[in-house]
Amino acid sequence: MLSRSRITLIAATFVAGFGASLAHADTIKVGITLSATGPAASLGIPERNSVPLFPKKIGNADVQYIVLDDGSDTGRAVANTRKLIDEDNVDLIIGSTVTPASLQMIPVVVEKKVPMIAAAASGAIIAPMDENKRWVFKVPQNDGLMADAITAHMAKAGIKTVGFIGFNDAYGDGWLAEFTRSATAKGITITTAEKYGRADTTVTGQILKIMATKPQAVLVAGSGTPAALPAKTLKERGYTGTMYQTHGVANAEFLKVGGKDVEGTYLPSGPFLVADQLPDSNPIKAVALDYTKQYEVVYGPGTVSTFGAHGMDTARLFGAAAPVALTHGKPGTPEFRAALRDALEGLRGLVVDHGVVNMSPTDHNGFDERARVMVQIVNGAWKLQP
Amino acid sequence: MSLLEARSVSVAYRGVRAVEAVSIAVEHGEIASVIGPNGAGKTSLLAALMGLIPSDGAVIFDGVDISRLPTEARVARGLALVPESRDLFATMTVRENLALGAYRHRSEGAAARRDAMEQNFMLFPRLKERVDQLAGTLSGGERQMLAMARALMGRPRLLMLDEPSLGLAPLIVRDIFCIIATLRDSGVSILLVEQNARAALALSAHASVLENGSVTLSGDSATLSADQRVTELYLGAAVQAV
Amino acid sequence: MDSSILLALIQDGIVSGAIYALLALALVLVFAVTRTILIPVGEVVSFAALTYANLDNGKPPAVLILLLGLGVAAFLRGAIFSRGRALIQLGVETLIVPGTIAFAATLLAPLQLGVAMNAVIAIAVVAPLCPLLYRLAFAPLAEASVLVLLIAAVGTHLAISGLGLLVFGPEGARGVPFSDAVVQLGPIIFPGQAICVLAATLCVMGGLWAFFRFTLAGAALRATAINRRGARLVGIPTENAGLQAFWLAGLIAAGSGVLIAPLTTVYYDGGFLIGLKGFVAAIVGGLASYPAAALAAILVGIVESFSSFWASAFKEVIVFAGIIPVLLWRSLRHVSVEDEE
Amino acid sequence: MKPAIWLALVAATLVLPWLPGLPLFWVSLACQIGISAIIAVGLVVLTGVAGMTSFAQASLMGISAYTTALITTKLGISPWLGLPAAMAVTLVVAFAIGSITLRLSGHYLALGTIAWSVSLYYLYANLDLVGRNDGLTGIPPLSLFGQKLIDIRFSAQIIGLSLIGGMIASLHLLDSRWGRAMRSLRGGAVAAASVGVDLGRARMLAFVFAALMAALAGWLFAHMQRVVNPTSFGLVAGIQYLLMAVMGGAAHLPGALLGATAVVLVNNSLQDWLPFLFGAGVSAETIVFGVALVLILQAAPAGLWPVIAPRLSRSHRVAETALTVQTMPKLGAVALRASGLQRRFGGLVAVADLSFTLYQGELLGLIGPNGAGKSTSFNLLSGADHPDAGRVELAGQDVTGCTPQMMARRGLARSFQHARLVPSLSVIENVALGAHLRGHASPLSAILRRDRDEEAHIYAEAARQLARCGLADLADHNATSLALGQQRIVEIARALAAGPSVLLLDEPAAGLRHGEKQSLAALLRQLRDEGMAILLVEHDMEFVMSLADNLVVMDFGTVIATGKPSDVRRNPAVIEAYLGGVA
Repeated sequence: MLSRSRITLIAATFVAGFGASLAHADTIKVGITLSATGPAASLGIPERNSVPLFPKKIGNADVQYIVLDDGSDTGRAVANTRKLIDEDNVDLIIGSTVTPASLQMIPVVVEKKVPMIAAAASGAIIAPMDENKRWVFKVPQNDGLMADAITAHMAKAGIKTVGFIGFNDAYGDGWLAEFTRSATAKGITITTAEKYGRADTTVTGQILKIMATKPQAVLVAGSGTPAALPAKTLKERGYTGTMYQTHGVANAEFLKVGGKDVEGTYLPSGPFLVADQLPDSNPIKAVALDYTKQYEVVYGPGTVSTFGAHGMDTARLFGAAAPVALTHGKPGTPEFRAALRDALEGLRGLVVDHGVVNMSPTDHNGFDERARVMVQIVNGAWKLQP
Repeated sequence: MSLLEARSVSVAYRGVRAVEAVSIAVEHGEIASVIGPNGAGKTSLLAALMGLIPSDGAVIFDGVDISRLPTEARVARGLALVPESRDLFATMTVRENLALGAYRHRSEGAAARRDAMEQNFMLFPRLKERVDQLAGTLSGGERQMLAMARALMGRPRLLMLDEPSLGLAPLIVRDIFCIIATLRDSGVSILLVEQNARAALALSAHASVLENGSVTLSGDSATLSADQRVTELYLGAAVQAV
Repeated sequence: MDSSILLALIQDGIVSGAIYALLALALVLVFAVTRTILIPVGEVVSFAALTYANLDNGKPPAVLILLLGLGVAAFLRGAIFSRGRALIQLGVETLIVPGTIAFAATLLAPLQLGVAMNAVIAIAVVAPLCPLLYRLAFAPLAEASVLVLLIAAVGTHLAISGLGLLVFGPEGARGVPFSDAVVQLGPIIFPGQAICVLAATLCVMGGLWAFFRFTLAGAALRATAINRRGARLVGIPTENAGLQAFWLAGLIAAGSGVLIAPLTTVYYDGGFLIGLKGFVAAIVGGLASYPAAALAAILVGIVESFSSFWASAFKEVIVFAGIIPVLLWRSLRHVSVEDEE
Repeated sequence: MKPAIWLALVAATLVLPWLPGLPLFWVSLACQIGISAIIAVGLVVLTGVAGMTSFAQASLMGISAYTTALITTKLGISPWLGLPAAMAVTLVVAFAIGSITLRLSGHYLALGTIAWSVSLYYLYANLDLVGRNDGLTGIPPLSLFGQKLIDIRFSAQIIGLSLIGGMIASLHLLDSRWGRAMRSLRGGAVAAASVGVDLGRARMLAFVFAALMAALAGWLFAHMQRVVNPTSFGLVAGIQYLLMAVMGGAAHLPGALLGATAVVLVNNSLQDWLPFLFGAGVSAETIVFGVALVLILQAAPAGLWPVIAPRLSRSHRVAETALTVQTMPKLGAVALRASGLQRRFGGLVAVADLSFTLYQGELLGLIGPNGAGKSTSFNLLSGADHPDAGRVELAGQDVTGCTPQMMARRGLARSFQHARLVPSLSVIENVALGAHLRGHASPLSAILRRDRDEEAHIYAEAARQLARCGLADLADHNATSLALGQQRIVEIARALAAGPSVLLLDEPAAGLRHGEKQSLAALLRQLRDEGMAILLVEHDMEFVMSLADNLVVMDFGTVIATGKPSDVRRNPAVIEAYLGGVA
């Protein structure tokens, strides 16, 4: 199964790379650049792993996916984008995994008038909407949406003071900005905002600083296993307040590394993370479980992650918009690309792994509250909070 | 059979042939010398004999072809070189330098090393005074002595000396040449490479003249000393004091 | 800031500093003998930490593939140039030793013999990577300039960290502490692991000091570092000296990796920054003096700890900008007439 | 290179991107290569030529990119005005960074640049002014006559022209008196200082020049990408540029382009064919790239360029007339006077008490047994070392504590016991380095080629001194290919090219053949007769006895005898101490 999907992919790459002119007229080419190596690899790898599950045919048109790795590096992401557009003549760009890379890709896709679906989180990629960002869409939930979920939860729990510690990169930055905005609106005070590095071996200094300000709760804004270190240090130093994490930690490795130190932690997440706990009435449940099943057939039980689901969602947007676009022009033409962009912007009520999408000219993410849930870590597992 | 025989040794260095098909021999228990002006290829020849730089041709030591062996294997067979640059371990003490000189006998233990050291101090009494001083702080003459003593610690069968008199005051040069003679008398075979042709010819039994990478003259030293070409070319430049 | 925070920060800084100190020692050693700035030392730390952390799942360590692969590659590369006894030695070092280690590790890992055994296995399977890298990448460049060796080290780092991603995956892991004991001294808490780190650092330092000071093998290594030609002339096989230095560095770095594995989450590429700080300490210590490097490492750890308390966003700025005056002071004190190439 | 070749290159740059049928992606690769190559050109000057390893070029590039991004987005100024602004800001910052960092030597310097690189990265990432980690977006593209040059082919043209400009500027700079000074930093710094080259300025010049190259690249980058954020300017990027320069051949300008091309193309093509080898799910690019890098370095440690191209010898226009002969001070005037010099090293007294006077037109020999303190004395007199007590006067002025550069400015020149020639310069260039202080052209005028007449005169002077020393036919040889004795003579020629009135020679006869010694003696006599004051430290008794007018004999750091050679030879103290009674 795995090998066959690889072969398909390789064949697609081959045709794309060496025989652009040979390609069938009704072939939609999709260029993908993801961070399969480098600091964001833990997000990029499951995203890339979802590619073999993407639709191979849309209507009568074949779809070719050309996957490149940008190593979490902006320069390579931009070069990949140019390569995909100029060399492979793709109709859609998917990527990248990280925000800075995605931001730098925007001028290229705008110049070439090729729509782009980013798999990075920051709201800055699609907002404020302007002439350039018209061409850009984004699948992960805006940080703001998630931040609002946390502050709402805090307000309900009567938490008035929060200490913040986040990555010293675009992810931590974006979260600090959104969380500050949301907390201020709810009258929650941020006692101190600390930064740490993904590869830091100790955060004792930051944690001591936070604990000196005596907050009722602490929010850790990091992604993947590195987000466990502040939690561990907090426990080690005897912190007893409530702990929050962000949706960036939603994978199995985090639970494993965090162990008992992250027990009881709250975090917002896409509903995908707890799809099996959703009520059957929730339309997301069926979509999400379907993807989970497909993914785990290929990669083994327990391997699926929310990041892979973001990857899948890019294909779901594309899969829904492409049939509309095909009625407006042949793949490979400017008309088709413009139509694809318009169709993406016109998506309404589309159910994806992480929520329900309602695009609009001002909102190219399209998620509402249905795209987030609060989750608590209970007994080393994710537990949906009512 | 000669102790050391170099057969048609050539060295190419950065595309320039520094040594061209040189053949020399050192007999058991004698001093052989190679004389020649600076840049003639003397140092390259010694480096090739020692295996420090790649070379063509054959080097036979005590009947065995050693020309493919690495330097440490040649040292283990009893070759030793005191290079022009001394190559001491500058930030180690005199004692440590000497101890490392006996590296090839490292299995013999510390006591044997101490005895060997004492023997060397008889030849070079000044080193004994400075035994705990760092090698880098020694004067030029003392460094030369230490370099020789370090080589002798390995109890070599053939000692090769590259310009032992270079940069030394006449008084010390005289001492050094005395020591070389003493060593010969104690049974060490010596290959002496010198610019100071007069001194070298006076000491050695056989000699070769190296010019532009080739041997132009060779024979026993007495004959060479009388050779008019040698006299004109080199003896005019020799240090007067010896 | 009260005194308990102050003490906690100092303690935290010393523990980080101890790890940097170990790496600084390894870097100084390798540089002194081979003039190579061993950037991949960070990967060795990461790999050992990840291997140690993963050993509690009872499976043979994944890094064995890398060990055997590099061994075969080193053998093939070396086999072109060596024959006879050298070839046998090469075969032993690149095939038999890694093979035996791999065999033993495969046998022992599932038995779950406890943290001490896991630590030994992790060090035993990761440390030999270092000498294999020496054979593959650096020994053929022994005569090249420091700059070229540095770039070769960068290349090695890239290749090895890429392999690390394949072997270990992108996510971090964390090891079981050696000791759960907590020693309370007045207001300061000393977790058992921190004490282990400090004790191990002191032992390694003492051991290295004794090795270099009192053994002929140690003296030979130092001699090679001081004057390579001189070392060859007294019969020291200097290529082996490079190999020895890489062996020692591998052991030290792998040991450091095992030491930090329980302290923090380690990633396949997480060692780079740790190695960089060890490098900072090594250079501040002059790339020659072991005690100075160790002291500088502790200093870096403490500065880092305090700046993460006061201005965490600018921690790296403070640490790295802060070393410039120190460098200036060192550079002015150590007047070199001619820059080394 | 000939102007025609440059013109052809310019024409090619303007035409090639618009070639019909040329895949656009190739053009964008060329842009990437071009921008990298511009930085690598700077690194060739800084690292390959001047021997200073820098990891901070990407950070300096960032300063320029952020500057132009800020003023064009926030102030709405034309991107074209962004260039001078970005260059100016980078210049100031580079100067500030350089004045702190360039005092570092060797590995300290390399680490210093790492420190700047990491620090600046986190500064960019945490400053609101430059948009923190997300950076600045919406940077306008370059425009011409109101037309936005958004097409990548315009970018390719502009980048290509910039690269050509940068290469020409580098070539011109390297082929000038400052170029020689920068080359001397690698392996010949001490010698250069002895003829008055201001090493600090030469280092700063190389650093600032490389920074300006990075600035040019940064400006192009900002307006081509139209988005900037810190990730492009971190340590990893800095390492990447250094890697390009080293892989291409850090000592050669074309190596910069070659290295950039190789790295970009290899990276790009790996993406194409690696999936066929390892399957699409494996990211093996960094692995293969790392292995390839190591293998290439093992095959070609000096980089790729020297493998594919032979070493070109630089040709120089030589004027009819040399530099004007400088007037010598009056015959018999005091040239150099040492009084009561003392120098200790720890407990060891190297020089206890040294006093003597050297007059114009005198040849004075300084002799003594090994360890008598001759070398230390020589260093004290030439400014390489400073006395603990006592006084050195040069032409009546107190110069105690002066640096070698200051000594050179006051007319003193020296040779070295171990010949110190600049390895990357030819024989005549080494001699021309000696005339550094006699030229006045600034680096800028060198870049603009306004220094040609002066250079021709300097080369004429160098040729004259070489001929005088009997080495005219070796002028274009590589300095290090000469025999040791000849290298010593080149040093004397270099010292003479400085136009000195006092000449200090450290064992010039060591390693010379008999005939060579005789011609050296003849040259020294001639110089003395022209009024030069010469101090000769020598071991070769015969040589010095027959040559010197007067002798100073030292032992244990003190003067034990002075006088005419014939008297000294008979002095019992000298015989005892020096010759051990054998002479």
